Amino acid sequence: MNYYLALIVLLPVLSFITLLIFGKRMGEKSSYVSIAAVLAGFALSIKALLYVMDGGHAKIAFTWLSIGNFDVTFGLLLDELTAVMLVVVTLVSALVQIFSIGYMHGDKRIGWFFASLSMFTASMLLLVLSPNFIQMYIAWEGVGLFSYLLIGFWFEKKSASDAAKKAFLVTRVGDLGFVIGLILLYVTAGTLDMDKVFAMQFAPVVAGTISILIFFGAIGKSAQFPLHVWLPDAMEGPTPVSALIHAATMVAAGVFLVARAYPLFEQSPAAMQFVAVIGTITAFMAATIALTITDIKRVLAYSTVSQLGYMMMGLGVGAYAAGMFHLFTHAFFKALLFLSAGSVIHAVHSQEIFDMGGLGRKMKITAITFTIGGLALAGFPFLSGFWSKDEILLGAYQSGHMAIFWIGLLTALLTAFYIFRVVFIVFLGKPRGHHSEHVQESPAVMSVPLIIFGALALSAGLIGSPLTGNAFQSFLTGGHGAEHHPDYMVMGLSGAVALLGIFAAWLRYGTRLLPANIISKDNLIYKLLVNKYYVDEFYYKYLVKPTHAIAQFAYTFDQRVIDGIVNGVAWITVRFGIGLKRIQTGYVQGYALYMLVGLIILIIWSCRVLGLQ
Amino acid sequence: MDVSISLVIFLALAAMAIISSLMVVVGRNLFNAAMFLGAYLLVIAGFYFLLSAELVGIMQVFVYVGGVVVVLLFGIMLTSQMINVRLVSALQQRVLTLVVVAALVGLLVSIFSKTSFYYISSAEAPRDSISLIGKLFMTDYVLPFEVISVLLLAALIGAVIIAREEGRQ
Amino acid sequence: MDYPIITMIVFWPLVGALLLQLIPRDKVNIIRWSTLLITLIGLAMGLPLLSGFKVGQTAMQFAEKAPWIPGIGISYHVGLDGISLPLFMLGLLLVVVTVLASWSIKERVREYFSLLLFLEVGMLGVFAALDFVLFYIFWELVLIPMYFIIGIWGGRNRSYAAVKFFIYTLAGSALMLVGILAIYFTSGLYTFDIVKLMEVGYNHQLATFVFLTFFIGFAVKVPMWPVHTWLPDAYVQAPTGGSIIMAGILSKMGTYAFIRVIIQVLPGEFTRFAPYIAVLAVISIVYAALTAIAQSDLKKLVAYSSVSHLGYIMLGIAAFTQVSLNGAVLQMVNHGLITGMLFLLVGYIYERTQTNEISELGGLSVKIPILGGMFVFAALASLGLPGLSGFVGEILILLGSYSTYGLYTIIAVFGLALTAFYLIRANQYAIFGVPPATMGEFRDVNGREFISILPLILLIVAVGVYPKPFLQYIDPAVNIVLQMIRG
Amino acid sequence: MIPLSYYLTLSAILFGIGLIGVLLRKNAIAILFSVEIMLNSANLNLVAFSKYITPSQASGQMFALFVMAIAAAEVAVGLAIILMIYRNMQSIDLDKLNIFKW
Repeated sequence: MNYYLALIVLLPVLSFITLLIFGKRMGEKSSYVSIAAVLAGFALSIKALLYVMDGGHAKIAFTWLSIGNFDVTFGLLLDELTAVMLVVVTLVSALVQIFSIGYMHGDKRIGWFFASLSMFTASMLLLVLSPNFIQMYIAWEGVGLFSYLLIGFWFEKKSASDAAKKAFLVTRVGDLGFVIGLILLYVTAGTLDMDKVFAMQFAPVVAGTISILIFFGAIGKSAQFPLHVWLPDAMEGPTPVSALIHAATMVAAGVFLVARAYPLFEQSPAAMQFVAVIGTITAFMAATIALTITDIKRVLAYSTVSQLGYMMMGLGVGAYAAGMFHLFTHAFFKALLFLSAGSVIHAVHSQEIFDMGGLGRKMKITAITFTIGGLALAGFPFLSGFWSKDEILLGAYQSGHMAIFWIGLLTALLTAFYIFRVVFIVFLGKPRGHHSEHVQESPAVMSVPLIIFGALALSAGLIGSPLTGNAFQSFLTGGHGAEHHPDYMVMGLSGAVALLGIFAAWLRYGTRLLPANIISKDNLIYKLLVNKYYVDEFYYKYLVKPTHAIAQFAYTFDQRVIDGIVNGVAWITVRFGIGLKRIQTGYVQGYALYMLVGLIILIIWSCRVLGLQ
Repeated sequence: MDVSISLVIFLALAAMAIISSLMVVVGRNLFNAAMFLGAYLLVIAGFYFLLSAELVGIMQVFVYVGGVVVVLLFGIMLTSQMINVRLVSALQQRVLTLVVVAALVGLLVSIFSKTSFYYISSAEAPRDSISLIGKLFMTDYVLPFEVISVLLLAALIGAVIIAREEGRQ
Repeated sequence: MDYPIITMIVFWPLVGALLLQLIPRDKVNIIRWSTLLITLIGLAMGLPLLSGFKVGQTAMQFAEKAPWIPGIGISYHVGLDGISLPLFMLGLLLVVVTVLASWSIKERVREYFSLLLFLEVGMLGVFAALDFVLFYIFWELVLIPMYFIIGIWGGRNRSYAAVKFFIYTLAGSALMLVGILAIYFTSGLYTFDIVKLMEVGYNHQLATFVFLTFFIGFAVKVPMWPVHTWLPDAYVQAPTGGSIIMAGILSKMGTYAFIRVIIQVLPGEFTRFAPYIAVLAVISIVYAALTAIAQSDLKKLVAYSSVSHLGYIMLGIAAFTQVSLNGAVLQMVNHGLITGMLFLLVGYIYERTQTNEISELGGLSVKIPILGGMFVFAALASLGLPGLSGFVGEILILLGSYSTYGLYTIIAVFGLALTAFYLIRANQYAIFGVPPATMGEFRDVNGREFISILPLILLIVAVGVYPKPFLQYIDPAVNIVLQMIRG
Repeated sequence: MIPLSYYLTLSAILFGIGLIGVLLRKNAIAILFSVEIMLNSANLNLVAFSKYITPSQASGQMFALFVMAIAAAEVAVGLAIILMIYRNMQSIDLDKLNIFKW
């Protein structure tokens, strides 16, 4: 079994190396190498999942580095959580890469695109499989690196390279918390191996600080409240990248981290509370912003931020399995939404929803898949989104976090509203602007993955729903605590909220019944939402600008003061030299006089010394 | 009684020495200065006789008055115009030098007056110093005697080479 | 080892330099290839050192001791241990890389390469010397060729930079000489032998004074915060080869001397002043990172970034825990490789675009994709991207220093963010983005340049992916150093 | 009998006068004159000591003789130098000889 695990990770790495060397020459064909690697990986991860389902665990370990009594062992660890993530990552990565054959067709650096996609998948798999916090951190940054390279894939575009820079730096800030957390963990626990750490019992306050610091890493990577600014800009990257990285896998890494370090988090209720609150704030805030966005990909970006908030909320309120289940389903329908958005953009060559209109008639498959994705996201009853979101709300309800429960419900309503706002604008009504006139359906290679994702979006929810006795949750939590009786009241409520949202959206955008200017442009709340709560401006004004100012001050200080002192010393010595120079008057008898004075002083001094005086 | 006579002679000689040396230092005319230098040297020779150092006195007359003064005269004639040579530098320079020299002389005199020299009573009869000096030259001071001859030779050649007119590259 | 291997390696470049003089001045290519051959032979002679090195042994290995001026107790005593061996090998490697990088030197080529070989003797000597006088001689020996390299082949105001570099470092080492003599006279042993002084330790009431002289002398060389202003000028004005050597190895002489001389000979004083060193180290980190952000000149940016990285190494040393010291020594090697590579690439970019100004660069990866890609790789390694060697060193230093200086480590971690900020910014403006219209066409990396960069990349990845083999050399030596402090 | 201190004071005074001559005269040869004066005052001192302190050995007189020899050599070389300076600079006025000026 260990052999397969190693293979899952190594295959994409091999494809990366081959593409790195031969990528340019292979051009379009390079996609076959990386897709083959990922599909093989998918098959192996299914095998791993089956192996784990009948109770097997696996662990490979080798000492990566040892200093005195501190040794760091790397390796691969397989348990339920990993198995689930393996399947999700490999499947989504495979489908997205198939999709991008069509999407990226004709791009001259397609070799490099597939190389970095496969290496991204490899580091994501490594992250999921790592048994040691340092190895996880290495994979964590590896994932961040390739997201940086892929966002900035079209680096000729200034906005793309800016977005890449922003993404890397913001996640890096988050990672600082993670590093400090690791240092604290090392100092208190003496080791960074996960199984040893989880076996230890820490004082709540220590466990609390460590887990909150580690959670900072998750905030950065999963674009939670304070550090969410980079994800919407990351849409500058190609759509398949957004689908794979910024919907399904990388952003989920933060949630995975919290899930993986759950034993640590559980030891301090304060940390759990913190996670839940941050999750809720992010969910609600992102949902509100999504209402006003006109760029189709950015709407989906904010929706991802909001759904991630949901997952964090789930984990925070103690519904560990529900959070992971939502991650599982979200990966599929969000990837579906992104890819269908991609095929729309591919056809219309614009991302503005108001340039699109009435595409439903011409792009049948994309329209259907997008709607399915929308329904799943909105939590339309009996679809995957509905079950996973319901589980989280149930978790919040049962654990008594009533405030979080009601905000969650409100967010679900907003989610339904903003996604169907996009659906109605883009697919119904008459075509706006010249873009959407001559539009035809995307080629098969792009629509097949859409269909597969559509099927998954429909069915994935069933696994964890009460109908099948919450099989997913019991698998994850090893049986105990999953068989809670289905609470029809919460289920009914969340279903009703979803329908209400869709209906409101239909009223507003579908039928023009409600007048366009219900919310006038200059209304305060509207302005607040359009400017995304001014978070970007705040950061720029109170973080970026002062850093530059301090940097400039430090440089001038360095130039003026310290260099000044150094050059000053040189200047003084020169001055001193010039001063002394004056004595050489050239007046010969003057020298004789100096000698004479010297003589006299000498005589006087010697008299005193010899005591003659 | 004879003490007072030698004192009178001493004072006379001392006065003449001081006057002649002042004239050399202050004299406007270089030639006159040279003449006064010769007079000064003779007075010093007189002192030597007074101090019953006959050989030194004679040597003084021969070497200094005969040799050195004549050579200096040659120097004057070869190098510069005789009369109204600008002698002394600016007032401020002069005052400063006078002050310093006076300080030095005062200092020396005060030291002499303080130190009690160990007198040998003058009663000892002065033996003829010439034969003594001759013996000393050949016994204790033979090395310096040889060295001084080498030195004089070197000075002689050196002076000739330095002041040579033609033949220098 | 029966034959004196270290002496042979150290003085072999000297022989090489003399051989160079036989080649007529205008045969430029022959000179270049023969210098490359000489340095390669030097490297080859160094390899048996690695295989012959007995990992666990505590005493100095390959030691050679011969009376030199017995009257005063000066002996020619050389040897290597776990800390000096990696730096010794780094020196050998970087010189080969520098020779490859100096192909663009056009005028007075023979003098340049003989000075470079002369410099190599000095460098290797410092790491191998175990006698204070010998140590001091090699320490000074390095200054002269470096002065000429900056002064003659440097950039626009090279003479200012060369003079500043020379006098600054000379003043530092003059102080060091005072310290050495103070130890000699007051230690009661009347010997300059470092190993003997190590065993005895030196705790005379003059110890604080001696510590200060050594501290300033080495701080100038590292450089640490207040005495670092010679670095930007010297690194920027020096030719590519000069900057690589200075950044790669000369700064390591300072940090190495900190461990060898200050910790091992003056342990008592070191523990007393360690917090102050840590403070200066942290200031260097943050201060240099901030100044790097304000830079518009790529080479100056790399220079300031190297001051910041050296700050980390000093923090690791000042924390003197087992993990942090290991991290510091490993980071010394990493910094040599990474900053060496950065200067190498900046040099190659300068050779093509004739400018270091970031605003005038831009879009390099469109024009010269391979070189651009490598620069991105080097920048990422420099900001400590996990999986590359920079990260391993930094994480060890941070993990190790926390237990001694909690707050300083946190600040150092924030330093990481600043480092990421200016390096990514440099990447984005210089490498990515749209190439300015004025930029002409350039050839991409040719064979020679690629070979000069390849060893660095391989080593950076090797140390990053699997640091265990490298650390097993360093760990036992660090153990001995720590016993000095605790013992 | 004239006390020794009289001689000493006299020679000190003469020495001072010679010194003034050296320091103030502008003509090189005049300086040589003054140097001669100083030397002789020293000789006087030596001979006086020889008479009063060591009448038996007359070492003072020996000294005086040697000083005279050296003085002669000194004048010779001094004059040669002055002649050369005169030839080069057509003047031996001391103020012009300031090539050492910075």
